[in-house]
Parts: sequence; C-alpha cells; structure tokens
Amino acid sequence: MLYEVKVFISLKEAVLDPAGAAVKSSLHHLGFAGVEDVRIGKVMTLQIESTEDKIEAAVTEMCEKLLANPVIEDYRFEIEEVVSQ
Amino acid sequence: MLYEVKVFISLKEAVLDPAGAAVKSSLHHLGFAGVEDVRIGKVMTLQIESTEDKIEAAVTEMCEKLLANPVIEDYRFEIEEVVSQ
Amino acid sequence: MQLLHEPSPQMIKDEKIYAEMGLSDSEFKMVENILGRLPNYTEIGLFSVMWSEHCSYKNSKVVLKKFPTNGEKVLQGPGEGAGIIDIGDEQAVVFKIESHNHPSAIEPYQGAATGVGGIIRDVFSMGARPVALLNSLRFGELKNPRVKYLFEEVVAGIAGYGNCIGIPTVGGEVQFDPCYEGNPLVNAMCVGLIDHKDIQKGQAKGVGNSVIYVGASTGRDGIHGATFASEELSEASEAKRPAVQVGDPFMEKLLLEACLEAIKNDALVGIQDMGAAGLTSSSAEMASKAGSGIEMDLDKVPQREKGMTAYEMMLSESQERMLLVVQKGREQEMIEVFERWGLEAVIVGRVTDDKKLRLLHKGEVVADVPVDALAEDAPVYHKPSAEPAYFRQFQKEAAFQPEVTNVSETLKELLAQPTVASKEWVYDQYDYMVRTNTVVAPGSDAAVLRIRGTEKALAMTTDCNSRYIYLDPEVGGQIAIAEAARNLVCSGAKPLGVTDCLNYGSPEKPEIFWQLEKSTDGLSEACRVLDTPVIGGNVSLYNETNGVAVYPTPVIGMVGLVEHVDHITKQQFQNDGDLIYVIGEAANDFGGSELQKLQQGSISGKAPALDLQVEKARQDQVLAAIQAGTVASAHDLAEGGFLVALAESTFGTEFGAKVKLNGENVVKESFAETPSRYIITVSKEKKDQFEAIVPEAVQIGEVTTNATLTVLDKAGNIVLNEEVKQLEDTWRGAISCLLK
Amino acid sequence: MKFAVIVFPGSNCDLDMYHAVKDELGVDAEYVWHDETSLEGFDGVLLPGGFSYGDYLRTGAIARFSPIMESVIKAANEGKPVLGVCNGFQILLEAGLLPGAMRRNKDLKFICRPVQLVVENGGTMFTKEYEKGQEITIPVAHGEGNYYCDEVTLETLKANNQILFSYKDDINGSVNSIAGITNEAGNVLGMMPHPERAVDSLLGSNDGLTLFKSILSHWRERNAITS
Ligand SMILES: Nc1ncnc2c1ncn2[C@@H]1O[C@H](COP(=O)(O)OP(=O)(O)O)[C@@H](O)[C@H]1O
Ligand SMILES: [Mg+2]
Repeated sequence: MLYEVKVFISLKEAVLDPAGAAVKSSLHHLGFAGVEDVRIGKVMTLQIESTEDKIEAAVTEMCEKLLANPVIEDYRFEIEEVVSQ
Repeated sequence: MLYEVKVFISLKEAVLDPAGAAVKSSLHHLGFAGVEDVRIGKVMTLQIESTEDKIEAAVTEMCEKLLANPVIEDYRFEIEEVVSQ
Repeated sequence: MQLLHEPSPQMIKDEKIYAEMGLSDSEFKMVENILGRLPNYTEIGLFSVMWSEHCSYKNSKVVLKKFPTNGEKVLQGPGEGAGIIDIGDEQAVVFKIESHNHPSAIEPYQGAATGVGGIIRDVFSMGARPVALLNSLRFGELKNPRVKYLFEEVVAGIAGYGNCIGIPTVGGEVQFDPCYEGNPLVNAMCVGLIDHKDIQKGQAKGVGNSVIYVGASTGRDGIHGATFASEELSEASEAKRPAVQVGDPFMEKLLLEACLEAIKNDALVGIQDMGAAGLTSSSAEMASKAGSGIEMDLDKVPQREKGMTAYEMMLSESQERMLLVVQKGREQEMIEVFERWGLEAVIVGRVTDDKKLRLLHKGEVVADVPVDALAEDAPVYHKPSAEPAYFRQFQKEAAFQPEVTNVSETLKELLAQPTVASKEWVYDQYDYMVRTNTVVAPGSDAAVLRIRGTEKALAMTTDCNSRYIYLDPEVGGQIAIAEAARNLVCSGAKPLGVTDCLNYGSPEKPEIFWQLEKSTDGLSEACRVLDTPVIGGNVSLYNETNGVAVYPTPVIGMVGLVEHVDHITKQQFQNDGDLIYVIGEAANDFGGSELQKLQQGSISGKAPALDLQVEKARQDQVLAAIQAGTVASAHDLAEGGFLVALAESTFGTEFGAKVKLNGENVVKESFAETPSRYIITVSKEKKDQFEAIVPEAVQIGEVTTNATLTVLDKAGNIVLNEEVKQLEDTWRGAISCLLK
Repeated sequence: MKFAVIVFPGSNCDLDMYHAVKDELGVDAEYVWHDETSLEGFDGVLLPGGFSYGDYLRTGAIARFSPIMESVIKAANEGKPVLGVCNGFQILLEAGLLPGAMRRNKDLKFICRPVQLVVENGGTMFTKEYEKGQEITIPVAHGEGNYYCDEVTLETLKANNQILFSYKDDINGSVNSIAGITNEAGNVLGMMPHPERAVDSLLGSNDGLTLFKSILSHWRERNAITS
C-alpha cells in the first residue's frame, strides 16, 4: 500500500528561532504590524510503500532517528493512504 | 481578533529538491526501503492580530511579497481563530 | 514548454514555431537545406539551442577573432571548457569566467549558485583541481528593495555553492550603477591547477567507444535556458521562463572528486560538462571536435521526472551532469569510480563514424542531424555598427571640474559610495580560506594563493570599470586590462593571461554593436602590449530591460604567477616610518569618476587617457622592485583616486600616514582617476635600491603610528587631518548601512 | 602518534586537517573513508569541517549514521582524543557524543573571518599548551554555529569545566558565546573555529597549532608513563 506521510517538525518552544524573528521583522517593515509571532518549521512529504500495521511505527522510528533532533525539535505526523487512479 | 495562520510552502513540481533526495537516500541506508519520495517544504506559523474581513487578503499579500518565492515555490495557508482561555 | 502533442514538421514550418525558439526565417531555411528535409520538433530544438548566441557566438565571433590568444606559455586557448597556461614544473593554471545574468535576475540565489557550479565544471572537465573562485557583480543602486534583494540573494547563492563544495571564493568586485537595475550582472570565475599530463579534452574519439552519462538525473528544469539567455528580459520572457534550475553543490562535490579520479584512468577518452544546452551541446561538440558522430539511446538517460520527451531531455539544463567517452570494453572500470562516490554512471550511447548526432527514444530514431551543423556551422553575423550620438556629444564636452570645498568631507562621501566602500559585507559570507592556501584574502588588490609543495603562488583578480567603457569603449577596454594587470603586479605577480566575460546590450542595435567592436579593439590592444593572451571567456548579450542596455561591461579575469612567496605584497601599510611613494602624475581625469557620479548623479565626458607603453613600463618596474625585495606595500589607484587609495592602505592596519601632495591643484591631486598610478611604501634602508629601480617614483611622505591621515598641500598647508578610524568606519559600514 | 582524518561525502576541510597534522605538527595521519568500520591503530580521531551529505537535513545529521561513526564512538569511549571541527562538531552533537545542538547563526548569514577566542580552560589535553584566559586568533567559517543547550546542560558544562573556548565577541548567538566544548571525560572536543587553518604564519596565524601540540604532548606524556 502506498502512503503519503507528512511530518511536521518545529523548534521547541524554548528555542529561539532566528529565521522566524527575521521574517517577523521583515513583515513589520512591509507594514504588517499585526504580526505578533512567526515560527518556522519544516514539513516533509514522504511517499512510503508499507503495510497498515507497520507504517506508524516506521514513521515514528524515522522521526526519532533522523528527521527530527530531539534536543531542539518536536515532531508530529499525518498518514494518508494514496488512492491510485 | 488573534489568528493563527499556517503557511505551507513547497517547491514546485519540476524544481529539484536536493535536501529531499539526501533524506530519501539516508532513509534507504537506515533500512527504510519503502520510501519512494521525499520532498521538504517549510511551514510558517504566524500569530496575527487582524479582523475577519482583512486576514485572508493580508496573508495572501505576505505570501506573495515575502514568505514564498513564486519563482520556485508554491504556497497555501490555513487560518484559524485563536480562542483565548 | 510542455506540449501534449509535438507539432509536426509541417506545422513547425507553417506556424513558424521555430521563431518562438529564437530562430529566424533564414536560419530555419538553412536547417532545411542542411537536412534536405523539414526538421522534426526535437531536431529544430537542437538547432535552436546550438545556434543561440549563448552557444554559437554567432553575433560575437567577428569581434572575438581580434583577441590575441597565443603565447609561449599557452597550453590551451579558447575552445575547450577552460584555457590553460603553463606555470613551470610540469604544472599549469586553468581558468575561465562565465555569466549567469539572466537566471540571476529571475531567481538570484539559484541563478548565482548554478553560475558558480557551471564554471567549476568547466574547470574540472579539463582535468584540473579547482582551487579558487572569484566573481564580478553589477547591480542597480542599493536604494530600491528589489535591488537589495537581488544583491543579498546573489551573494548568498555564491556563498552557498562555493562554501559547500569547499572551493574558496577569494576575490571579486561589485559595482553599483542605475543601468544594472533590471539586469544585474553575475559573472563567476574559477581557477584550477593541473599537472600537464592530466590535461583532458572534450572529444568523442574512437568509433565504438562508449558514451557515459554521469551525475544528477535529468529533469525538465532549464529547458531552453541558452535561448532564454540570448534574449532581452521583458514581461514576455517572464512567461516563457523555464523551470528554474536548483544547484546541488553536494552532488557537484562528489562529481568533482569522482571526475578527478576518473581522469587518472586511461580508459577515459574525453570528458565534457553539460552546461548550456546540456546533453545537446556536450554530445554534438565532443563529436564535432573529434570528427566523429554519436548515437544515444535516450531511454537510458537517468530521468528525474516521468514521461520526458526527447526534446525535453536534450534541451534540459539540469545541473551537475557530465558526459564521458570511454574506451570500449573498459566501461565498468569507469562506472566503478563513480559508484564509489555514490554517483550514477550510465552508458547512453556510442561513438560512430558518420558525423551525425542520432538519437533513439522508445525504439525510434527521433533525431538524425550532422554534428558539425550543430556545433560549427551556425550562421555568423556581422551586425551593423554605428557610433552613438552620446559618444560624439561626450567627446565634445568640456571636461568636468568637481567643486570641492572640504577635502575631508568629500573623501568620506567617496568612501561611503558602495562601489568604493569595503566589500567585507560580501566576502565575510564566502569561505575564502578553505584548502588553506589563501595568503592574501579578499581586501587587497588581488587574492594570492600559494601553490603547495612549491615556492610559487598565484595571484588573481576580476576587474572592469564599465563607466569608462561606456564613455569611450576603446580606451575603457584598455583601462580594464591595464587595471587587472596592475592589481596583479601590486601583489607581486607577473600577469599570465586573461579570461573575459563580455556583458553587453542587444547586438541588434548598431550603437551597442559599436560598443562591442570598439571595446574589444581596446581589450585586444592592451592584451598585446601587456603580453596577456586571452585564453577563454564568455559572451552575454541582450542585457537590457525595457530597451535600456547596461553599460558595456567586459569583465576581465586575470591570473598571475608569483615566483616566490616572499614576493607576495599587500596594499596595506606594513611598518612605521616606511617611505610613501607615488608613481605617476595626476591629470585632470574626472570623466566617469566616482566623484563625478557623486556630484552630478551621472557620468559624462571623456574617459581618462591611457598610454599603454607607460603602463607596461611601470608594471615592469614595480614588479622588479617587488622581486628585488624593496617594496613593503603596493596599491594601485582606482575608483576615487589618490586619497581613497591612500586611506585604503591604512585600513586594517594600526598605521596612519603623513604626505605632501606633489602638485598644485589639490582637487586633482586628491581625487582624479588618472590610470597607471601606484602608492608604494619602502623601508628607509631600501630607499636607494628602490629609487634606482623605479626612478619615476616620487617620495611624498611617511607611514606613521599615530593612526591619522594627514595631507598637506604643496605649500605645506593642511588639507586633511582625520583619524583613520573615522574614515575606516565610514568605509567599512557603508554597505550594511545601505542594506538596512 | 597517528591521527585518523575521517572523510565523509561532502567533507571539505579534510585536506587542511591532514596537512596541519602531517606538515606542521609533523605527526602521522591518514584519511579514513566514511564507510570503513575500524579505527584500529589510530591514537586520535579528527572529524574535519565541510558539508557532509550537503548538510541538507540538519548539519551533521546524516553523517552520524556513517559506518565509521561506531568506531569513532568506540575511540571516544576508550579515552582517545577525538576532535570535531565545525561540521565535525555538528556531527559529534548529532551523534550524542557532545550535548546540545546547532542553530543557524543569529544573523542568518555564513561568517568567514578570523575571530578572537578566549581559552576558558587551559589544563586539558587539548589546551595544555595555552594559558587559561589567553586570547587567540582562529578563523571561523560557518552558517550554523549558533550553539544551543538548555540551562541545566549549561550549568553542567560550566561546573565540569567543559567549555574550552568562547568567542570574545558574540559572533553567532551561541549560548554563553560558546565556541568549543568537551564531553564530561574531557577527551572529545567539538569546536566551531578552525584550528587547522591557523597553523602557518604565512596564512595569518598559527595559534591553532598550539591545540594540536597540546594533544601531542598529552599523548607523549601518557605514553611515556604507560610504556
Ligand atoms: N564580490 C566579491 N567577492 C569577493 N571579494 C570581493 C568582491 N567584491 C570585492 N571583493 C574584494 O574586495 C577588495 C576590493 O575590491 P575592489 O575595490 O574591486 O579592488 P580593486 O579596485 O583593487 O580591484 C578586493 O580584494 C576584492 O577581491
Ligand atoms: Mg586595486
């Protein structure tokens, strides 16, 4: 079965996000004064061939091992079956 | 009104994603042979003080002007009201 | 340019589909004659890219012929990936410059990055180890947000690629002028080192040998890039834009190492990078140069996207790919080299004897055209040329006389002009030290890299003051070569040769073609006199936005040889009490000067006069003085004139200077941009020895420790007395201040 | 003494590290390819700078899975000196041999320039030839050298004297201006500045050579005792 998995990775709350801060200040410069906070994270879209009973554990392992760095990052993911046309 | 806006930015289809390719090959090395494709995008989470009639246009403008690079990236966004506790 | 159904040959002709690809009616007729039939869609695609200006030089060939390209030490002149010059001990230096202007105008980060990637491939495809990168950049004024964005992203793109691949970016130049606002110039240069025995050629020799594709897979990115680069930028070109190419420096690092390993294996017959026009140019050129043909099966080409057509694969400009010709039967050895580096290497075709490029796709022959027709027989145009009215006007004008009431204020204003100001903001982002050979880092007249294992070093620079060339292309062209050479000489090097990147507007306009003709006359003459042959280069025409052309900008990349690391000299003052000399007298040269631009907001009048014989004689003397060990520091006078150069010599040191101007006219002495001049410092003990070698040098003062710059007029009155720190802060902070 | 210089795909300061040790320190060194599995016969391990695997996911993240890394961890556990510079430091962090993580520089730009460092701890196997408090000039060249660790970790690093170098001026936003730290045992050093680029006065500074000399003299002392 083919799955489309979206993994969302964000910096932990306590970790300063220099890129987010820069975007916020640029938005202010452009006149968007209402922007109070910007945080930048990653989203990885994976196409994975797997079985229903294995996919969740596999993705968790990928995240723990490689995709996220637990010292500064949190992750969460969504799994969807790809319906072939 | 405070809104939480999530802007998803991804590389256009035909644009090479070296980071995605590197992650895919690394996942293969780690034994996840079922991974057929990886694309890496960004997700920006913004807290914006705005009004209901303005928010959508404002975010579109932010995306066009700054957040996404229309030459190589596509974007989409989700807007949600922040319910204060 | 993705089509569901490719148009038939008849449709291509009737609906003039070739015109959209940049071919004229007469060129289409020529193709028809060559083939003796109508070309199909793939075939007309091949012709259109190969006959674009970018690949064929059809409009510039007539002027390129003028360059002196021979020299005792030239091992490889124009025609291959990069030129090669002997530096003794069985070693040679390889270098080349290339433009990536249009891609950078569209997507500055990736445009600049892939420009760097492309020029690196040119150098290692010769078999050389790339050792240094340089660049030459032109932008509009740092006022409007788009220009700031372009500038920041271009610099980041150059840094991103060069830093990652691990080749130091050691020098360059940046100029700001309104004419570049819509059409920035991004030229990248790469310098490599090679042992004579490793020199490769891009030739497909030996019938039956295999054609091997290595590196990244082919996507739909950059289709028609070469054609796109050969048109003016406009709203319409926006729509035609191919998918932007993204650079992958990591892939290129692997490719570089693998190729340098592959060249040590004699199974390799020929190697060429896939640059502009990708698979088409590499295959057609390799075959044409060897007098052979190539047959390729496109089904074998590694593809990144599904359902690619022959047309798309042949015209794709996906990055980080190379084409190899390998001895039949020894393919596996080669494939293994690449596999060790984790790279794909695939046999896609073979060398034939029929001088044809034949392409198979899904079992059918989809193209069958003579390789020479693609690579050699593009039409050559000699476009009409006409002296522009502005030039006549400028020649008649009375010379500009600047008004200066406060020398100190004017100096500070000049130091804050972004063209004059410190480029630290730029080169701080470049890893200029990796490979630990950089003896003189960015910030002096030229960069200098030692050659490990020898006592020698290489000096390198890029230069072009396009304002002078706009005012007077012929003289301006001479000045560009002279300045580059002077920068090398100041560093202790003997100039070896030139690579040039000719950035101009549309050659269809007679006034622009005139600029091209005249300036190449000037460049050629200067190269002859200074004995610096042109060993390669690149042409970028159609640099216009909305009908307005950039200044004619023939960027000069020059490399020189330092015989002994002891000769390496910097522009910065070295010791307290050293004597300060100036070589060359100031004339009333303010046409095209930084001061004119500052005061008038634009430039006009005559360019400064240059006497090439004087230039040559002074260069020889300065170099001799350096080689004799008599010189502590050396700096040439460029934009801003004497005081700017004097101030620059104190920046980054703990020293100041006290000098007395040696002419009556303070403004002229301080700010005129007369060429062929130097500031040299000499220790007191070496005074006589130095003066004997450079009798023309005039002692005007001394280096001091009190870190102030004190300038007296001829009568002894103080005209300037400033703390160096004040001046230096202005100069160092100017660019980041403008970017805020 | 013999050093291993580990080469990952994308390493680009391997050559500099090699020359620093071999030509300037005068000690034996050998390149070790990322897919080898043994560091037998080496007395010290050097992880050079560069962009291993393009640094595409996070700096150092992919390299830490290279086959050779198990041997690097083993060498570290055996008490052998392990030095990671720049990308090497990032790999050591990702591999968990050192605490903390790297973020992008606070100004979001790559920085390449000689910087002033303060030697915070002079007694270690990496710094015994420096004085505590000494200011030295060593170049940096990185885009992600903004060191992060949480409060607790920072207190531990301080308490154990694990911070060997700090930047004299904050150049990249690092917590406490940290430029280089060791593990608790003191035999694994990660630092962003490049000592291997400061080993020859022709190129501006040789303050970095002292670090390599420290490793060597420590090794000689130990070996004089044990042998
Ligand atoms: N784009 C750039 N990249 C790297 N170095 C640069 C760049 N622009 C300027 N520099 C460096 O800044 C110094 C001053 O440049 P420039 O004013 O053009 O010198 P000159 O007038 O002597 O040719 C040189 O060392 C040059 O290499
Ligand atoms: Mg100069």
